[in-house]
Amino acid sequence: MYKYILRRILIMIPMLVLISIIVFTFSKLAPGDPFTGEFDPRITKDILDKKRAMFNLYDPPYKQYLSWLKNVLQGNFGVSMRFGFPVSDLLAERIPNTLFLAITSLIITLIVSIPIGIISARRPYSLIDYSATTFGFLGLATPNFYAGLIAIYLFSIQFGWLPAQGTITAGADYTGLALFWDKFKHVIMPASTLGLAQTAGYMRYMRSEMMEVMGKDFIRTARSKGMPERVILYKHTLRNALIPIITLLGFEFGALVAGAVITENVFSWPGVGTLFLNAVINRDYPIIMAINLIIATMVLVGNLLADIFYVIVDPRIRYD
Amino acid sequence: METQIDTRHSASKSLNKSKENTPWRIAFRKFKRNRMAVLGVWVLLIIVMIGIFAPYLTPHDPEYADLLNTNGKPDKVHWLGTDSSGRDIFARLLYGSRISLIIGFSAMLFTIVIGTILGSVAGYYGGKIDNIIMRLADIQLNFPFLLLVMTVVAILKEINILIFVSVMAFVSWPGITRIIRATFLSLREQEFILSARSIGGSDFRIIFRHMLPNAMGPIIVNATLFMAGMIISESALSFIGFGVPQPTPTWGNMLTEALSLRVLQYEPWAWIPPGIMIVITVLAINFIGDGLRDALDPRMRKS
Amino acid sequence: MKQTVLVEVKNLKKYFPIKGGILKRTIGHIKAVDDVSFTMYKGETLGIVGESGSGKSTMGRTMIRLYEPTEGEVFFEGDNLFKYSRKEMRRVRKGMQMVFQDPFASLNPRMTIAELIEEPMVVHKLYDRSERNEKVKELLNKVGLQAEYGSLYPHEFSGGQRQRVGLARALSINPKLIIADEPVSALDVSVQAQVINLMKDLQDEFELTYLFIAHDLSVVKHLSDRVGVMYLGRLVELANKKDLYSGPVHPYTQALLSAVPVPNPRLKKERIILEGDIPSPANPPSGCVFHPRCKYATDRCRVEKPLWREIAKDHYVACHLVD
Amino acid sequence: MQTEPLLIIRDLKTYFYTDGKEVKAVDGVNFQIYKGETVALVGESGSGKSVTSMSILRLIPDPPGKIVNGEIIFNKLDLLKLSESDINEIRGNEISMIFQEPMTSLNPVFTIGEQIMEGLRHHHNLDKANARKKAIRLLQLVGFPRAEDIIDEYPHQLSGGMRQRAMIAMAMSLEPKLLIADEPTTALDVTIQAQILELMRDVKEKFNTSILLITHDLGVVAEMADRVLVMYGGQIVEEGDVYTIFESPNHPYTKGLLSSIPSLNDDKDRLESIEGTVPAAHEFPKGCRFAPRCGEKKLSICEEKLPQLQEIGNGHKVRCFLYERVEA
Amino acid sequence: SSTTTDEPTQPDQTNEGTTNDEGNKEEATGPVEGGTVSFAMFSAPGGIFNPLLYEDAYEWNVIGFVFEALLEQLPDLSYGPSLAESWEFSEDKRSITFKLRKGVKWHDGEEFTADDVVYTYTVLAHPDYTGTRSYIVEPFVGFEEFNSGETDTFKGVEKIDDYTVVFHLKEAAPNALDNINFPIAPEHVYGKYEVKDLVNAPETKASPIGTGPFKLDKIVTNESYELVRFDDYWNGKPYLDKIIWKVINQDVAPGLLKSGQLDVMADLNPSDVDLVKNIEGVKIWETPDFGYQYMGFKFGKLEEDGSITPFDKVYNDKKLRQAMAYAINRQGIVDGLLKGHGTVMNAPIPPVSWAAASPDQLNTYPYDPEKAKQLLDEAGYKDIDGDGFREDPNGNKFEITLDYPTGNKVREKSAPIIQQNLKEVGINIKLNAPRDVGSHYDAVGNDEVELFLAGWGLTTDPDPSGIWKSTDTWNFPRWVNEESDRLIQEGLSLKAFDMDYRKDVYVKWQQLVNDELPYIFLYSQNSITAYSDRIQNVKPDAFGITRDIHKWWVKQ
Ligand SMILES: Nc1ncnc2c1ncn2[C@@H]1O[C@H](COP(=O)(O)OP(=O)(O)OP(=O)(O)O)[C@@H](O)[C@H]1O
Ligand SMILES: Nc1ncnc2c1ncn2[C@@H]1O[C@H](COP(=O)(O)OP(=O)(O)OP(=O)(O)O)[C@@H](O)[C@H]1O
Ligand SMILES: [Mg+2]
Ligand SMILES: [Mg+2]
Repeated sequence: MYKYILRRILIMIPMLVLISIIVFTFSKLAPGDPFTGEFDPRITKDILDKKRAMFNLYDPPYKQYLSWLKNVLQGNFGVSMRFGFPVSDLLAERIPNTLFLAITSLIITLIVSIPIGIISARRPYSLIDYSATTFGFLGLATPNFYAGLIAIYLFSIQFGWLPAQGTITAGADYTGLALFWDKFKHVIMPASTLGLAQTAGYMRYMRSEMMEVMGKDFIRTARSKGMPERVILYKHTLRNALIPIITLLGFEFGALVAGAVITENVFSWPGVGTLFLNAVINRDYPIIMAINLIIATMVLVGNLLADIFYVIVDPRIRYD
Repeated sequence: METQIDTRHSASKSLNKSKENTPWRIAFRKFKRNRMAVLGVWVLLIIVMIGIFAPYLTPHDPEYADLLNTNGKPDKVHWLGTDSSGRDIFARLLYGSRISLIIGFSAMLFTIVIGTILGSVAGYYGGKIDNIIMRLADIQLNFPFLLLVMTVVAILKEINILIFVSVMAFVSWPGITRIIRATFLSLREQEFILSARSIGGSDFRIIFRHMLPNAMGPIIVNATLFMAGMIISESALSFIGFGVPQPTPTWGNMLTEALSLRVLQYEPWAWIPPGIMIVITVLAINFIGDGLRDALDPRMRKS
Repeated sequence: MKQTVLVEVKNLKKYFPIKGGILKRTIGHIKAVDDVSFTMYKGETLGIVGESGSGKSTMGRTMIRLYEPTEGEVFFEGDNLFKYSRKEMRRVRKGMQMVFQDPFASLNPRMTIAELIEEPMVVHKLYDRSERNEKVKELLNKVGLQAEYGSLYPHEFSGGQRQRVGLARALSINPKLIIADEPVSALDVSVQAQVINLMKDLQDEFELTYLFIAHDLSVVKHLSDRVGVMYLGRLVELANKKDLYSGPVHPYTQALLSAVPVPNPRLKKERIILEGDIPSPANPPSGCVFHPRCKYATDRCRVEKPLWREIAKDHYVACHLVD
Repeated sequence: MQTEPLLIIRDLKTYFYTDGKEVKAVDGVNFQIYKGETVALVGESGSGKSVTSMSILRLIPDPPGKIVNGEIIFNKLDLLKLSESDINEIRGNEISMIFQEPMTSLNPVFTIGEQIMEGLRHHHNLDKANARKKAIRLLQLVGFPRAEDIIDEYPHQLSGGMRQRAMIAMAMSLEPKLLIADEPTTALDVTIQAQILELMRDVKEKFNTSILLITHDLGVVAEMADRVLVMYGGQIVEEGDVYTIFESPNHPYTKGLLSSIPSLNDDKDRLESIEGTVPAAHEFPKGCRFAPRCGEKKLSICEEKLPQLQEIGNGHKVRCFLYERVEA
Repeated sequence: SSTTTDEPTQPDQTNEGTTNDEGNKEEATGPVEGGTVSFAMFSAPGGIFNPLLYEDAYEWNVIGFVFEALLEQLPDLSYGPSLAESWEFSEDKRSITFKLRKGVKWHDGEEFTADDVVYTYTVLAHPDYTGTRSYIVEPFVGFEEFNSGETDTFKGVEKIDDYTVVFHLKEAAPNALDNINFPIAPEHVYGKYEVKDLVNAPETKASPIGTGPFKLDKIVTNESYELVRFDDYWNGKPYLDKIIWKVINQDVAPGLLKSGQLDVMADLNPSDVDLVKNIEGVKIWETPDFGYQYMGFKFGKLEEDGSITPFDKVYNDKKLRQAMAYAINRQGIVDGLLKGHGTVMNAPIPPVSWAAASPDQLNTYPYDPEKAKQLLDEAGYKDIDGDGFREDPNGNKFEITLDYPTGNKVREKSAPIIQQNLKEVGINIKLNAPRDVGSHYDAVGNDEVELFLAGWGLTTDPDPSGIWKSTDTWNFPRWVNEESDRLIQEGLSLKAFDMDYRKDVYVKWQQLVNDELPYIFLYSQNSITAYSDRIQNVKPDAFGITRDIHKWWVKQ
């Protein structure tokens, strides 16, 4: 197992290199550079050229890439051309926020979708099932920026229950439990909107997975042993139904981070999504590269984690 | 086991109604029994009609900006008011169904074509080709969709619907490819494929005559769901400024154009209609997809 | 009776790679067929029995190159099949056809019966359209189905009827050899007999040669002239039906025969109950593959592979005990 | 030899409702099982064997299935009238089942031990350690020399035969009075089948359990059964002790069946065969369900009316007009 | 000189503004101490809170209350004292002597002295300086020598004593003060660092030390920035306890204003004004802006060697350009898209500037399609083939491509309207899909477009050099006109120290541009601020509402 994980991690390296080459090519293909949009006429071309030279923008692209790669191998993601700060500092500010958002979203998704999925699988074509289905489809069909806006309108402005923007209350200086509660109130709305489609999807998926497993022979075996319904549902069925869900989860992370671009925008959530959006617009390629690399790594690690979880829930799978 | 039993009713009985018993017709009958799916078809049909006959349904040009009447309230002339550039929202809604459906449909078609070709080649031949295609897909899957579209759109000098759609297809082929490959992989082991090979059938024949028709189920189902997803994606891209540019109306950019709390609260006519159209269309397509899944899924043949 | 040789299989091997790890590298082999040699004569039925996973299907498929062999040669009417290019091979397939075990999976559900039966003729560009139609009707009649059934789809048929369609399809291009891979195993008992009878009739009429694969020893006995027994990818015994059933030599054949339940409540026969389970073909036991379950096994059996020898006329066996 | 039936089934009807069709999977089945005897239920695929057996423990999936009529009296209790929790007390405890597919009948994500112990702990309130001890004993009983290891292994680590033995250990763990074995060896190889049948005989002797053995292999029937029930089209068409059925079968279907099996011992050139196919359960003929396939002796009434199961002597019952003593 | 509009700039402009509630009714109770005011900004600051290095307007939002310059620009655009009590030009106008204010304390208690001034301007000229503001000191004597490393000291700034500093300029310039006024950084804090490391100094990223009324106290990065009052502020202890800048989505902000989660919001969307106006307890302050939007024509290509190769385009014909100006409903755009919160522009100096030509001095090109058609007919552009579009005088089809960037929503919306307007008079415009700002200006800068939309944000001085001289990099149209160049030069001459003379020159220049139309000037959008009436003592002016923020107080 450990050897397997190690191998998987090693194999990520060439993948990441390839990804970085592609991203680099893309960002070099895009016209302009971070200084194109900055044309304060008092800032003469010479000043800009000096800055461009500072970032080696006049080197041939392959050289730029190689020096970037060399730096990354030494753990240095370079300096943002736009902000002048080390990219790693910028990311360190934002990644925790995005992770917090994404993980909360994932938790909400699971907390909501799995039980509802189970209930609708247990009573298919019941009122609950139909309501869940309707909600599910609505969730799938509502663009999440709109869901976010409507949520802000309702819960923040009309009812005043939840804060609309940011991660914590500015100037409140909460500590301990109050801080936690404050953060929770801030994250709940963006996290739910971010996970809206996922929640809906998982719910449908859970339902069909549960129904499928319920039809399996071994459930009949468990029934024939006189196991109560509760045991059959939560022990025998659920564990099997969760297996494919876990695979999905592995892929989910990348999607969440991508979706975060939009949600972060609506909720002014200071995460990597908005940073990335701006970096793309500004051609701040050290940031683009770093974020892509990190997302790719997260996706790869997500897949790896999914595989590891897989082993935990499904004894049929063994890696060695 | 049940499969056997169900089909055991003697062939002679069904002789006279043979034309009704092609596998497609059976699926069709099953589909017809799914009320939500049929409703979905009707709704979609109506929306398509709206798109086709838009010029006859409204006298307004959806791109004509009347600067004297921006953010107008609904009235007898502009049934749903006007947008911030003074364009008739109702007209944009009607014409928008054209563009949104065209985008959804052609992005889906592009993707399906790429996905089917790559997926079937990978699934049928396996080995090195499979490995290469799947590695590519893995790498591609590592770029979240939105991020990739953003990057690609930023590079391109010009965006029109065709290019937009190609970009969407270009970044979304891996999902479909995987599904089709998986279908082909499992089909490849089926005895009827071996049988086709044992009579000396060529690869071409096997892929097109035997495998593809049997893979149509998953392909169609995924195609519908994918189309729904594309309509949503277009609106999301519009939101971050990478969608189909104005003045071309799409539901997505209509929705984002009307994106502010003011509009949300005081000008519901500007956002509810495109919002509802997106939701209804996506719902309809999803229901159709669901219905198709049930109708085409061989596992469901039991009953 | 001296007969002409139709097929000669020499040292046929088929290993499936076991892929593992993320690189999908080959980390081992399933020795599905491991050094098998035998001869088939024109017009005979050679039965192959053996337990599940012993490599019967793989052998049948590799013989006609549905799987590329790992090693060995197969001569069909004197020509080495493995020398042909893929394209030539497609042409040669005319002479050898296959009937599959699962009547539900072996017919393309999206084609009509007529299309299915016609397809081999289309592939080999035989006859024109109307001739083919005629031929399809004729074949349907031959296998005992009404000609009108041609326009129906497989799902509208019962298992027995489908197996008939499978036979008609195989017969449509006048093959010399038919490999029947458990053609009746999936059928109901009362229908099984219909198909077996039909196969016999067709053999007589078309001078077919059958390789008849099954795990039901009584069915094999009924249909075959000679019978081979497979165990873990190898042939352990091959002989005339009479010799094999009345005087099995290999301990495995003996156990197999004794294990068959006989539909006679009064006959309480003495069983050889084998210990243990069949090992995995991925790492077969050393020496004689049967030795872990063989109560006569000696030290020699554990280390030395027994040779495939003719111990009596037309009676081959691979066992150290018969020296 | 028998005194009092352990299980009595009266006029059991189990129907399925799918696609607007009514499928009469089991349509008026009557029989008894006595203590300590092995009753074989034979019949072709789709004849309703499994549905009959699953009806006993009320394992019919509802929807689409429903037991529409009948009584299932076990130990003077009508199982069909019990509450869900009461029937759970019977299941596994008094009556247990093993199924045809050893590959899919065990939950792949739990160890063999967990699955055996689950029943023990639930029904007998054993603690973990005792349940484990008992499970190991059971595994040894079904012929696992390394029971201590096997108990912690997962189903996929075992071969088909081993899984079926584990299933038997599980079924016997609570020493049930009745064991229902639905085609327990169909998926297994002959040599392994021999092991399992041997084991079932052992176990039966040890616990004096009655067995309802479902199979379509007449060889297995001849070997194992005391009494035989032959099913066709959702009904029992013939019933009798094993010798009667094999030596003097009366129903044309039973006869046909017996003569269509190739035997190791005789060398017929052609097999007798029953023409036609088994009718689908939703389109039975109006009269006798075997009538369309029945050979020479068919009477005109056969196509008109459904014959009743009649006793024609010493526990031998047949559902055929040829043997109907009292014309209805 | 000028800056781009594509980033909001720090407001430095003037002129009368309007509020919806004229005059602040002072509460009878008088000012009380304490309270917090929260400001909204729509994008997170980059995070360089150092006056020497900051890059974007959002950063300035935060440190604008922390740092102060030598001079303060007054509502009438003239300069008044701040850290410098007085200043004096030499005879030749090439030296300026600043007398610094005594007793000014940095936030850490240190005394502000001439060393800080010298330090600030020396860093800007330093060879290792990583920021972009070296242009401030470029006009200083000795810049080149110091910047190239030839000399160790910067001769341009000279400390006379602790409270006297002299700036030496290479040339006299009437707009010198405007060019050189710059926030002063403390030497005792930043002097510890090598110039090249300044960007990573802790005092750059957080806890900057300034002389202003508020200290930056707490940062929740990219989210909120909390300033607390500086008790020893030289101009009097501020009343407010805290000012919090919050990063907030622009679409959501008006709602938060309503729910009281926000007190001040600048850059209100014109279409939201009516909504916000109706919110109880919210006031609106609206003032014209120096920035403007335009549609430019590309006349040529700027070559590597600095020369310009002219293009041969239909729109080289002045009549065509003028016809286009008549054809575009610019007032309609202001009324429809800006809801009237803006003005139509006709020349490159916005009406709010003291140097602006009055409307009667210019051709205002009112919306007049008929006039446009007439001009086009006269110039020989006629629809010959009857497709509704005019052909050029040679009878060839013509089509002009219009490029525009995303980002500014109103500008984005105006592009299709321009196309539609021009179509109505028979001019065929091909609208390229909008591109993000970077790509757009890359294409514009590389002269790869025909028509393009863009905008300028200007500082208060009317000097157009930088964007209007033929050789300027930012002369996007590549418009070459000797007369224009001459007038621009004249505007900076010694004579131009006379304001009236200078204005005359600029009026002439505006008339020239107004006639030649290398741009079609579109509109100037007002800047609109909404703020809570909880805040007392607000003195709105052309620069917004934050002047004398230390005198603000809130009703508890
Ligand atoms: N395509 C394949 N890839 C990998 N392994 C295979 C493949 N086909 C068969 N095998 C393996 O080869 C061995 C022999 O299989 P084969 O199907 O030939 O056995 P068989 O005797 O026909 O069994 P059965 O009676 O179950 O059909 C088995 O262990 C099987 O798992
Ligand atoms: N879940 C179900 N839904 C619908 N019909 C069913 C279901 N289960 C069984 N049936 C029907 O009941 C009839 C009897 O099936 P049953 O499984 O009892 O046959 P069997 O005799 O056990 O056959 P086999 O030998 O194949 O196991 C069949 O016609 C089948 O179609
Ligand atoms: Mg096989
Ligand atoms: Mg059954």
